[in-house]
Amino acid sequence: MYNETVMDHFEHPRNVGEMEDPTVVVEVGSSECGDRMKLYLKIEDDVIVDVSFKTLGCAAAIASSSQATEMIKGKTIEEAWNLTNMDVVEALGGLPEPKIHCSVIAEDAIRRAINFYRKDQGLEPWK
Amino acid sequence: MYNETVMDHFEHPRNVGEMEDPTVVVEVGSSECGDRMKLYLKIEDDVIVDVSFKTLGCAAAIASSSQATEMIKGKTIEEAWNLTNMDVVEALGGLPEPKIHCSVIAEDAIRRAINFYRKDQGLEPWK
Amino acid sequence: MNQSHSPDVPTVYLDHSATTPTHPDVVRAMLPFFTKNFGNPSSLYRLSDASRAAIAAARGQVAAALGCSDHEIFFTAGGTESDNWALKGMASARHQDGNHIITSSIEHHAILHTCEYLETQGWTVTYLPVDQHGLVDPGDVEAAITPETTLISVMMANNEVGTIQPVREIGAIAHDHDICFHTDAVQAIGHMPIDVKAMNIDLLSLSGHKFFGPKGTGALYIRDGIRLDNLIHGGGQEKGHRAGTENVPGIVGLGAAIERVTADITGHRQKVGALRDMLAQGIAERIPDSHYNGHPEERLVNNAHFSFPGLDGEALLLLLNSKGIYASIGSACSSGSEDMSHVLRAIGVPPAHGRSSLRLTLGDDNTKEEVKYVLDVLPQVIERLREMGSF
Amino acid sequence: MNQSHSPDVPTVYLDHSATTPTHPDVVRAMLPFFTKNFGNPSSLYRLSDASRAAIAAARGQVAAALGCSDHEIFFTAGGTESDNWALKGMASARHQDGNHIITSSIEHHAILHTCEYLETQGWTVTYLPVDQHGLVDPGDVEAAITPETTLISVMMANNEVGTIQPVREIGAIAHDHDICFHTDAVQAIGHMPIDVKAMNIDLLSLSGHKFFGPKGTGALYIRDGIRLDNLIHGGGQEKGHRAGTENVPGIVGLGAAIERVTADITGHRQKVGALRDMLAQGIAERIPDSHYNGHPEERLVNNAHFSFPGLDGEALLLLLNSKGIYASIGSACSSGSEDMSHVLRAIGVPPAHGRSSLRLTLGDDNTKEEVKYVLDVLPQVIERLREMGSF
Ligand SMILES: Cc1ncc(COP(=O)(O)O)c(C=O)c1O
Ligand SMILES: Cc1ncc(COP(=O)(O)O)c(C=O)c1O
Repeated sequence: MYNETVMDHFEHPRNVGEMEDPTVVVEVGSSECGDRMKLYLKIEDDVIVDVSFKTLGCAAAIASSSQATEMIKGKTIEEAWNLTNMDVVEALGGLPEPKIHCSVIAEDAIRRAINFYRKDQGLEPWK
Repeated sequence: MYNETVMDHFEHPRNVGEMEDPTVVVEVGSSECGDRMKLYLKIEDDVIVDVSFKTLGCAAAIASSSQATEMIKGKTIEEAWNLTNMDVVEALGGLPEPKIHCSVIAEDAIRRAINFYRKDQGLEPWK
Repeated sequence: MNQSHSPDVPTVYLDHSATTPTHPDVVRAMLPFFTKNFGNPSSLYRLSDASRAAIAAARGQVAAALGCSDHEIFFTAGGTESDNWALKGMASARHQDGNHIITSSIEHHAILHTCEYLETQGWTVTYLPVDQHGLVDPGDVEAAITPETTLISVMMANNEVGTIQPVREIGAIAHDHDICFHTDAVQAIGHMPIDVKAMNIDLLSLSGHKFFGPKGTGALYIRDGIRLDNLIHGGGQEKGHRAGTENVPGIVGLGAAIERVTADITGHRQKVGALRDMLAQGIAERIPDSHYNGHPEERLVNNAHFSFPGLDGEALLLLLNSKGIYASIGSACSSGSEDMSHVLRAIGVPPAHGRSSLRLTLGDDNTKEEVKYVLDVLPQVIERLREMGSF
Repeated sequence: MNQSHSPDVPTVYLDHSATTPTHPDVVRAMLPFFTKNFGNPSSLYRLSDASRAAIAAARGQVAAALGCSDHEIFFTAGGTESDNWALKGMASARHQDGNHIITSSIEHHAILHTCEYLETQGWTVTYLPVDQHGLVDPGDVEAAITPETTLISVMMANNEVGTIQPVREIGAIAHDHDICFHTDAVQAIGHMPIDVKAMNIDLLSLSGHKFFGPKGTGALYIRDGIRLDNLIHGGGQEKGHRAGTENVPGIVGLGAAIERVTADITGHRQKVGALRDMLAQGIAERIPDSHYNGHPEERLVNNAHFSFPGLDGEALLLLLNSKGIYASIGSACSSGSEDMSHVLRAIGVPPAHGRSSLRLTLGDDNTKEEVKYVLDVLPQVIERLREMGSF
């Protein structure tokens, strides 16, 4: 049902765990299916220098979390903001149709974290 | 579908053919399924000393004809009159339910022949 | 000729329209899915990948044989279920648009009895007549259409006399009137090229065991955009359209069989056509008062159907059986003239011919030698029965 | 433990309620009917004697397993078709007597979706609640009966949590009110003794692939004197009650499988019951915050169903899969809490438990070693997922 890239990210997720001294931490939940994700970002000069996560969710949610964190590591927050869940799905080589929605939680968490950071900096949140 | 006795009578029917000098000949047809049978009897002193038949019909009709002629050969006409199609079916070891009616033609032919004979003798037909 | 029950009697199977043996290659393709790759296709784990992949591959094989897309193929448990689904599912889905169905009077009972059932549920059915060769006149189809007509179902090829219907024309008429067109192609698969798009077919039924596939397998082609109510409700299999755990080995067998039997239809038609012509001509030459039923040209390439007045078809069948020849009768004695096969009645065969009819249907596994054997035996057997029944 | 995909990962199949491999003996029994004894059972000739005899023998095997007469058994293409036939056929046959059906809220979709379909056709359906163990209260059945009730359908054993219903009592209540009683016994065959007469059952569905028989095979028991409309119309097979060329190898396999699996139910219950108890107790001991769902005693002897809050069932399933353990989840993530399995919802499992549930269903082919392996792997996998999902 899942391709090998997805299974690899699911079985060996990257960037899992808590982070000491994060710049920002958010927790998001999907009301649709009860998935939850906690995202830790360390940001220096608007660049995401470190990232980690924890996720309660299905294989698609875990793999998307892992893939998304890989994709924003070392990126500017602007680049990270522009990452959509479909970019993540594409990087994973696709997800089964009914599982696409499970990738939204990572996008959600990243954007929410970036806006927390911007508010902290006294900036307007992006829309 | 048919047992071995039936198949034997069908594949090797007894008493098939025309008869020279029969005492009585009848031809009967079943309106129900279009079977037809011609029966030849040679009767001496009310005893059926010879019998033969021709039948256009299915295996059950042919086997019943064969079996019935065997059963009346050497019998008195009274004995032959009392032979029912179910006696024939029993002697054959049974017929499939939807084929039982195919055995009636032989009983019909025998009774019709006997009454022809009785009329010839100036006797009342039996009922 | 195969080995048979008794050492000196050969076995000549000439009843391919009744059923066919499952081809050894087909059985071989099925076997791993009984014991090894047995996972339920609905299960998420890796064990079931093989089942899912096999079903997808089989769907592709069936689609390729019909000239449609994979997602237009739905697996069923046989031709009868496919026919029932097509008729009841379409009648029900379009009941708001009308309650009239058009079919022919020579369909298989899977169609006719389903139509009769629908009549008890408020539908009206027109059973079109056929000519003496078994052909439906497309003009009759057009004339039978009413504003209430939602479905036309005419078989591709008849199972008794083998007549092939002008399906493409009938389909075009149906589409001109925005009516759904179903065809029962159970007998046609492998014997003629089929292209559902070019032939204007919306729904098509097929059955695995008629083309060296397993019994209890079938498919319904449902053209994209055609909405059909379900016949069998339950789990979400077949994209929610046909419930029930998939018969994985059966589906694999169906796919393997249809690929095999459509691989070289031209070659098949040449080979089996030659055998059939040899058989039919031989019979016409050797057996007096023999009548070839069905259409002289527009007929299944493997079908020969005769009447031999003056005998009973069942008796003929059983004597042939004792000679190792397996064939079929058009109409059983227990039924008699009144119940003569509805097909023979519809083409105007008189009862005396009807009861004496014999259907011989060939397959790729038959040989010239076998046909010669039949041409040897059949005249003797017929003469013997006619002699016994002539007076 | 069997050989598997990669040399160092064993294969432990614990999803027998989803499907079972066809037993090699069963496959062996089926094989001759694909290629050698392939005759259509409806054909008159000798070639078909073997098919006819085989179907008759299989009918006897199924009847013996249920304690009924041979002529009360009708072959279908699976449990889903049997369920559809029982419900639609009975609803239709008795529609003059009433339009009310009683069932439970934890039936398989083959029952529930059929009931929902019947609701669109003018029937009224009562879906009885169950207690926290999944039990239907016979008192509720009695209370739900109206003068319009013509059919009660309650499953013998639940496919998710394994709860066994008081079928005998429910059947008695049905009969007191002259109502027909159907039970879906798809999960029960082989795991408990069944006697349709003693259990007051009028209609019973079963499916071959749940007890080491072939997929795409099933049967419906129809008690003598019960009149059912046909679901599938066409030829005169199954005494005119279920049309379609018989799936002879499948029927043979079904017969062989049910005979095999009912030969020693006591022995099976002892063996599999011990394994299941070892598994359930081991899990309870080793895994904190684990919840055993279903009835503590009145449950299928091979069923263990747990919730492990703090993780997702699908993720658990896939990690187990990578360790060679094949199991099933109670409810898929894509569906989420709203779409949580109707069974878990009906027994009052909270969404967080529902999404983290795992069903382990054993078979005679499982071993103590395998259970030990699962008890080794499962706690690690669960801990890992819980760790990843806890914050
Ligand atoms: C034309 C036609 N339609 C439908 C069927 C039914 O197919 P099955 O018996 O495989 O269900 C048959 C054969 O029996 C057939 O010849
Ligand atoms: C209780 C129950 N009923 C019916 C079915 C349907 O059986 P099948 O999928 O074989 O048609 C199943 C299994 O899928 C089941 O577990």
